[in-house]
Amino acid sequence: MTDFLIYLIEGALIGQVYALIAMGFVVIYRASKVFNFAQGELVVLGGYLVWWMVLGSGLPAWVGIPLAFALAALTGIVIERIFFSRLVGESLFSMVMVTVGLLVLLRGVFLVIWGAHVRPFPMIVPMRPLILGELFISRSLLIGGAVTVVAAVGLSWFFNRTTAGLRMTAVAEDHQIAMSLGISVKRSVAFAWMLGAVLSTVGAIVFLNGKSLSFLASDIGFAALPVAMLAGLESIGGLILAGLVVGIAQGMAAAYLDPLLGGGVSTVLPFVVMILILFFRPNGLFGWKLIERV
Amino acid sequence: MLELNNVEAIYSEVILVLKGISLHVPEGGCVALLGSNGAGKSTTLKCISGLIRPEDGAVTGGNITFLGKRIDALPAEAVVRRGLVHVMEGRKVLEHMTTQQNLMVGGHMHRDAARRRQNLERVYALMPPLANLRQRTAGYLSGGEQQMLVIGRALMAEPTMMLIDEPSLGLAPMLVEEIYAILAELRAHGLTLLLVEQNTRAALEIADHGYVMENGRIVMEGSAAQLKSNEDIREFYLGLDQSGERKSYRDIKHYKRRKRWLG
Amino acid sequence: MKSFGRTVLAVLLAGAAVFAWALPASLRAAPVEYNVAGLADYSGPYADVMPLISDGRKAVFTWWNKEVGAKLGVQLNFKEFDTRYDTAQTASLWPGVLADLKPIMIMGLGGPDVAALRQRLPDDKVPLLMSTAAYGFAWQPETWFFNPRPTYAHEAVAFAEWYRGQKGAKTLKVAVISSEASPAYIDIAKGIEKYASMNPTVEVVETVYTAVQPTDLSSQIRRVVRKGAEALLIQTNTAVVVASKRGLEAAGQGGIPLMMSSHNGLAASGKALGGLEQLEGSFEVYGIASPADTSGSAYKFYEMLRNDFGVKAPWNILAIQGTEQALYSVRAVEQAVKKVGAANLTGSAVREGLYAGKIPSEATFGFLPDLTFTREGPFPVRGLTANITTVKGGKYTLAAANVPVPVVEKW
Amino acid sequence: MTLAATTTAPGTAPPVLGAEHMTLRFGGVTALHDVSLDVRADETLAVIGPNGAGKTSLLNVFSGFYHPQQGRCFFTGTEITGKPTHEIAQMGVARTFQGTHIFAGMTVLDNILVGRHFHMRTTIPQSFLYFPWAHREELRHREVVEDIIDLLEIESIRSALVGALGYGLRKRVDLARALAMEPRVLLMDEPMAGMNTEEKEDLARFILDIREARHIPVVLVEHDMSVVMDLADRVAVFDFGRKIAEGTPQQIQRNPAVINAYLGASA
Amino acid sequence: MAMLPSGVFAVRYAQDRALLRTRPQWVSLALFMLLLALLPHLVTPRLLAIANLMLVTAIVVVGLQITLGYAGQVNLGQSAFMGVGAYAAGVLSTKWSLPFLVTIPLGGVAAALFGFVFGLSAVRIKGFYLALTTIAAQFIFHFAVLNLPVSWLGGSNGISMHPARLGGIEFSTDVSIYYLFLVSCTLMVAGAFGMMRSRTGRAFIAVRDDDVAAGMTGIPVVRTKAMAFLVGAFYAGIGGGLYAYYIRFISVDQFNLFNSVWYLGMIIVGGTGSIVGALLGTFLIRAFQEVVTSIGPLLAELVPWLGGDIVFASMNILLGGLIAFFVIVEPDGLMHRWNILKASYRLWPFRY
Repeated sequence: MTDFLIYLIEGALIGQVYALIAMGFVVIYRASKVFNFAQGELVVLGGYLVWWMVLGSGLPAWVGIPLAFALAALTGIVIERIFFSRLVGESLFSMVMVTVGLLVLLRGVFLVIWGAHVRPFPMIVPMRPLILGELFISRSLLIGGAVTVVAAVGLSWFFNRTTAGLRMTAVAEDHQIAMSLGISVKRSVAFAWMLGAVLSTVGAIVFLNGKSLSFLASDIGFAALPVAMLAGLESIGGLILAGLVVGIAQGMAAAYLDPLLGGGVSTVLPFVVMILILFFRPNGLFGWKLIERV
Repeated sequence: MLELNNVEAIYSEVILVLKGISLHVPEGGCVALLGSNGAGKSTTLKCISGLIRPEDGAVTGGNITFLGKRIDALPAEAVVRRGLVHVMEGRKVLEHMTTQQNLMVGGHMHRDAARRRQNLERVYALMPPLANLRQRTAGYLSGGEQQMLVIGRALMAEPTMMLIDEPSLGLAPMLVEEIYAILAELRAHGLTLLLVEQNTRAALEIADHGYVMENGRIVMEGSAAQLKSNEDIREFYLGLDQSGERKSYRDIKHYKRRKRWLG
Repeated sequence: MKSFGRTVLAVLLAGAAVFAWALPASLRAAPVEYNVAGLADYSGPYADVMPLISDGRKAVFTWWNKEVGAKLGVQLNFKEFDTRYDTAQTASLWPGVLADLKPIMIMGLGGPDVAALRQRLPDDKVPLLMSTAAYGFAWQPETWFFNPRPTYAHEAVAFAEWYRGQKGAKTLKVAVISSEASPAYIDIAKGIEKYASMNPTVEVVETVYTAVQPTDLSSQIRRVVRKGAEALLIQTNTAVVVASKRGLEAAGQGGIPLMMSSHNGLAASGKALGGLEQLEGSFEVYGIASPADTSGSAYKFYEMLRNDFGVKAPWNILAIQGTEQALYSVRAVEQAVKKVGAANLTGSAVREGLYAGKIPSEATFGFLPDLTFTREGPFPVRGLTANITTVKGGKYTLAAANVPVPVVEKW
Repeated sequence: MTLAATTTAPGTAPPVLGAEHMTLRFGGVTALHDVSLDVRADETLAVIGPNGAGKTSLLNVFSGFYHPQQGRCFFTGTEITGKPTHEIAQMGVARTFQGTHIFAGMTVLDNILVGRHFHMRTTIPQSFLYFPWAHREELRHREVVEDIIDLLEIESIRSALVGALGYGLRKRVDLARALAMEPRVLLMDEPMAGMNTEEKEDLARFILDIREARHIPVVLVEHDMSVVMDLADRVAVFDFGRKIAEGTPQQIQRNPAVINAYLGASA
Repeated sequence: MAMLPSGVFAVRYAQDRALLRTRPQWVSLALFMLLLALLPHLVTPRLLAIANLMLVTAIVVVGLQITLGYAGQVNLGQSAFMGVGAYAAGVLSTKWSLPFLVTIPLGGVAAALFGFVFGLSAVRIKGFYLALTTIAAQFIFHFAVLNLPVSWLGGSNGISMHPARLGGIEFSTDVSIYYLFLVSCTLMVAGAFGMMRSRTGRAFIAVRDDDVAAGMTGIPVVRTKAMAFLVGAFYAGIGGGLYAYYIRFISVDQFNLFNSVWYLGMIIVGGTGSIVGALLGTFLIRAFQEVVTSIGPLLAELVPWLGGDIVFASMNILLGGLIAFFVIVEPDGLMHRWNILKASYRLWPFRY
């Protein structure tokens, strides 16, 4: 029973880490309608920046981390400047395809700047588990979960209630309409990438805390994908629930199915769950429904 | 107020759609742009508002001035900030947002929340049906409601001039009246209008001046009264026969008299 | 298209350089020249370590040409090709290499090379010599690819048996941390399981399948610890070592040792953890010289290469891998020359040279144990040993040398 | 007055398309409320009403895009309620669209050929080999298409990309595509919207031709009352999802309920 | 075929439908095919090996073009579909000793069925959501191969194969493989042209441009979308089967998500909705990859102060940059540029 509880809680918390990673992805989609294939690279970018500012330069964490956020935001803007500013008005497909190029390109940039070797990631959050009777709960996961919930609530409010947020929502609806209303799509896309990069850095901190970092860590981008899809690409609040579903399913599979079947059921299960749920709710749990008119 | 001088525009680097358009809209005036489909009316509006560039088009010649300043090189959002809004055809609401969110987005450039509120109330007062639909998802509104919403949304920007494309398209006769009543009221409050419209009758009711476009050129221009009495306009745009009676669609002959513009 | 211009320029420059380099070679007379192709990964997952491996390979060939080849009348020209660690890339490269270079052997780097070439080599008649451990799925008779080491599973159980002996226990309970990211990792786990199923001395409490990227393993680790695992066998990558270590710490079981292999060893994993001392009491095991050993003949040979042949790579496991690979290759060439003469070397001859008899450990300066290749498999099936290295008192030290590799049934 | 009228009085033939007590709801909104309506084989039936009255919903139900919660639809005696759109289309219900629902990436010719899709038999493997069945079939259907191109006077734009055409021409291609299906009833959703008088005249002429030459009954949803009055044999009026009146154009024009709900004072 | 030199008019419908309508077009195609036929005698073995890989890739990418460019269904599982074809061909030839003339088409069929299953999800799922469910195909393929009993698909052991054989010919040399691939590729490309200009292709485009209107024009939308996946996956399967006979050793890691991304890149560079574009994209990206592989080590040798790792890492930057560059400068792909060129050529000397 205790085991079951631990698996449940831990699965739920890991799901929130996925949700946090997926959030960087949804934010970019939600403010620019661009589906970012290079999300995993953004997380790695955040990871390297944190490493660089904290371990690399030897700054204390409370100085280094804000600096890393600032650099991430800057990189987001640079990405928009170089890759997207000229594409405003082109088909959305083109913009999405640029992110495919970005995926390969960023990888190369990381290799040039930081090399390919695996390096330690600083321990920003204490690793020591929280012990409640027989329950062991990872403190870093717990903090990560809290961060995820706070970020989700905050961003939901931002996108639905504030003028700036509504502006971006309008861009996500339709670039042309947004432009006709005097909204700068470029600026919105730039902000999206800025926010996406910063969120990915937060995700990197929670995800990589005390572990290791190399350019290959970008796999997390695809691992977090089912969470984003389940929530619905437009829904930030929905990520929490989707994270719970995916995390718990995966946790249970890792605990009970993997040893039984002798294989990595837990790695495919999120995708299977995703397809099954999408079949009944084709826009995820909370995504925008397609309004078809004839 | 708005001046187009010999404007040329192309799409996809090769297709020339506007071949030297010149027109003039006086302050507080209402000008109608008439012409058949594909004549380049919508493109003209897009050239003015800057929305042509995102469609792989470009203004390649001539100049456009608004309030005495060149605007043909400005990005679309800068044009809006100068007080010139473009209401596109096809009732382009932001589908997944509520009525109120749509309106709030329209007034996004005003930092002052109180002012936005005030504008919002003004729009609701002008178009009472919208007030009852505040929390409805815009994509599910009816055609007439959506047309009101896009006009209301444009008003939230506090424009001095509005370009409006086919406001009566696909609307029931009563709604056409309603929409034109709203436009007339806006005019009365001093809003300058440039109107693209197929419904020539309705357009010439409200406009004081009109231009007729064919094949990317302006082929005729005149005051509303002049246009209304022009024989070609009467036949081809108002559907009247020589005696001023409405022709029946049943009586159309299978050979046709073609337009002969002298412009 | 500025980059294209630069590319063209680079190609032209390169061509000129190759020409200039080839010209004096053709003017020289004496030794018979043969080519050796090196498969490398300069733009894939092993790009960071490639220069270190390559350094060892190149230096050995230069040394050998001067010291041994000159006497035998043979010169081996070594040339590298980038495969990006990708099967399709190797496949598209190889026909060109074969035609242009007509190599008598290939220095391979990893699994994709074997995958791409294993069916071709018997036709092309060129042996592929690896530096890595072998895999169960490639354990077939009459191969054209060769590993100087047994399989990873062999090396792991050699450690398990040794560690059991150290503890004086009857049975050692281990957990295998594997992954489905690569079929190779599954193969390793299967080999260890096979050994455990036939020998009561080693028990696998569970094989954990996980991602090979940073991930949270605490619940899995806690589970295997509760099942009584006394050591964790990890031959995937450093990220998993780090995650497992953190998992052990979270479970309050920092004392349970990890066992790693050459490609994710103590040094690399220590770096990834942020300090070698964190791996106190953990082990790495492989059938080649240990970098912890700086007194043996291998280190002396390395110093000689560094002093006289311009090796820049530091004394580490990667330099050892490159050196080891080249060393047993040149010894195979020597045995082939003995058989067919300096003028008649071919790929087949080199392969026969490998089979010709024992390559004693001294011949490879202790980089490798005694190697006796037979036609039973791609690696010497019998008589291999492994070295076990550990961290003791924060220092990287040799724990045991020449531990016998037990017999593992094919799986 | 019309040629059709001189032979037999319109609206006396048996119904081809019909709805019986049909109710359609979306969430809380009732788009159609207990609607019964017949379309006869020899008439042009106009459907008018304010925006949101359920006219387009009616067409959508007829073409199978929406499925009513209650009531049934019939086409030539067969029940079609709940059938998928393509099956209903293949039975002979063709339609044109409000706005442009046209295949922008194809030429005019290919767009119209799409209308021939279900009349063609070439399978995927046959088209993979292309020769000679596929080729012959293509040519056979090409002739049918050319007739329609002649009828609608779009010869000159035959091989133009539809995406590059103006609105009026696109609507004509839309009609051509519907005709290529050789329909037994044609549903037209606001064909005149966005057209000027001249274009409307052209289209009206085509509709009359279609009625006369091809004897296809037409259901016309339209806001332009002069078009409705001139072309329709019968008019049905909708408001808030209900059919509030039905009759000849003249009757409808005088109906006070219709004037109130739809036409407004000036009409 | 809308763009023709002026002065060329079709007199008969058959003529109007022909793909090539002028003598120069015929002559250039004939010359091109002749060049391809003589290629093994003109180029080095390395270039021939590259050509072999290009031909296989071209089949796979043309398949993706059908699914993505014509039917508008983004597919990120093309590499997995290729893997299914390879495994099917491998199992059939090793376990059942079937000749390759049978195993390759059956490999295509197996992949087509696998693709069809994912295509069926198009019943409910649309747009990006659909695109991303195809990523799942990649994971499920990987999982299935590794976790099904080893005796079925070889599991982690992979499958070793014998060379393809036809009568007395054994396709084990690069030259013989080249001709096998050239014939297969020509057939598949010709087939793609055939399909895309008949009712099948029109249905695909109709569903892409407007699926609602397509349905009301009598096209079964769901079935057409699923068919688009089926046809595209069939191409991938054929490519996979040929690839299997080329490498003669199949393992699951040869068919990874990254390859799917590269195939997508090839479509982007060449342009969507054009078979020639798919071929062009395949050629360019593959050629660029090979150039990078070839000059990388040389550059590292020649410019030692740059440091090898930097040279090689920057190759990734170049490759990624190439895709991004093409999208930014030519969002509709190279074929679009070509069409614009042709259009302006027709108008010459007038600009418009």
